[in-house]
Amino acid sequence: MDVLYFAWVRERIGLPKERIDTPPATVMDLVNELRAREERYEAAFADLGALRVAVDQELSDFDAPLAGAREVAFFPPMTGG
Amino acid sequence: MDVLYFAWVRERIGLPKERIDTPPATVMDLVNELRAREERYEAAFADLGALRVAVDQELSDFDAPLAGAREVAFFPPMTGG
Amino acid sequence: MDVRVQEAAFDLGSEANAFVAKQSGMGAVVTFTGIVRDLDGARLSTMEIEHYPGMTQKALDTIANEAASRWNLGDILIIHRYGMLHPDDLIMMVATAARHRADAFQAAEFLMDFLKSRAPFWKKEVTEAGTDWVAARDEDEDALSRW
Amino acid sequence: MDVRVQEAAFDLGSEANAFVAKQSGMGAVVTFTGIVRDLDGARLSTMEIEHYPGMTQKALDTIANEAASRWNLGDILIIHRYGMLHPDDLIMMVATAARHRADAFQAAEFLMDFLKSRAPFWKKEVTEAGTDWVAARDEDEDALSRW
Repeated sequence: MDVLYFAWVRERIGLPKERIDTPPATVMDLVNELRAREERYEAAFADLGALRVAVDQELSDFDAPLAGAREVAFFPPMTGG
Repeated sequence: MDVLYFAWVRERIGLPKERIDTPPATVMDLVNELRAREERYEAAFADLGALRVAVDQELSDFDAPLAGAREVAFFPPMTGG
Repeated sequence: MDVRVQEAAFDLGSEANAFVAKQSGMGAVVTFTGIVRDLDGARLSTMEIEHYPGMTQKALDTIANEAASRWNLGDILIIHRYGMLHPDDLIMMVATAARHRADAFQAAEFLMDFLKSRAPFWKKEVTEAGTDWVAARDEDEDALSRW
Repeated sequence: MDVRVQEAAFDLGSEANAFVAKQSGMGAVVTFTGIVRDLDGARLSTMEIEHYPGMTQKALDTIANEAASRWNLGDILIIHRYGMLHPDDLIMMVATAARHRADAFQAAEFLMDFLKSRAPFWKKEVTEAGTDWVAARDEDEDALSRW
């Protein structure tokens, strides 16, 4: 599964994309797994209220299941227009 | 005082503009004076709900006074835009 | 602020670009364009727009000033034609510029609502079936009450 | 319906004229244009727009389809840029065509509200004072609740 980061999430973590070979059950499990890794992940995921998540390129929730998902993306609230 | 007619009011009365030498007290008095003249005026002023009036180029009411007015215009509801 | 009543055609693209180029610090520009359209059923050949020359410019200026006083705007443009028009001709346009989009949108809607029912223009449609003055729609008059 | 995500600049005037020329029987066209503006206080030198390439086109298509299902529209255009922009550059535009102006206005406002908060774009501003990601405004999120 690909995990993508955008905007300041990408900057804090320091990379735009990485692979996770065994996907956890839910988005929240993935977040916890990443947080446990290193300080920079902990910093990026410190305030989940300031984050949005997309599963397979559709906006989703932190409790969404990841079974069969090919791509998860984390980013701040969008500021288009 | 000039009296102006626009759109179907102009067409029914058959002229765009005429002069009235002694202006009546109010718009309504003017309407009654015109109505009394001829069938085509009566036809134009038959339904006052379907008419609008401007005094000196500002939208006004049928009970507005005409003292000092230089121009009165009658027309149907506007359809700009 | 720029308010023009004219018989001549205008070019939406040139006007929109010129309007944007004039602004400074405005993040949002809204335009509305009114176009002569064919009527349901009856083919329209011409639309004749009559106006009240002495009053039109003043009425439009008043409407534009009212919009400028109600919203935080950088600029307003109104162009309205009169005379003989044909299907697909542009009848009129408004443009508004503002720092924020809500002001630009609301001011443009306000301008259109008042222009429809408070500016002295009257439309006459010539179709295969005959000639008719366009009747004012109740919903256009009702639209004023929201402001 | 025409939805474009592009790095290249676009010309508002040409796009607006082409959009109007494509329509048939539509009496009302509304455009919204978003422009890079200088910030209060700090001079903006560049605005960098990041997006999520795989998702952006789909998200915009979804928003446009939703607008088309809610209002009686003839057509929709969305153009949104990404990459490095500068003050006075056009960021994006939407255009809507409808028989009646209320549909064209409401659909354009709906498109803008959803584009602001539901399309995967992020703006980063570089000023004299430093570099900052633009924060989403609560009022932009709140604007969605009216639809």
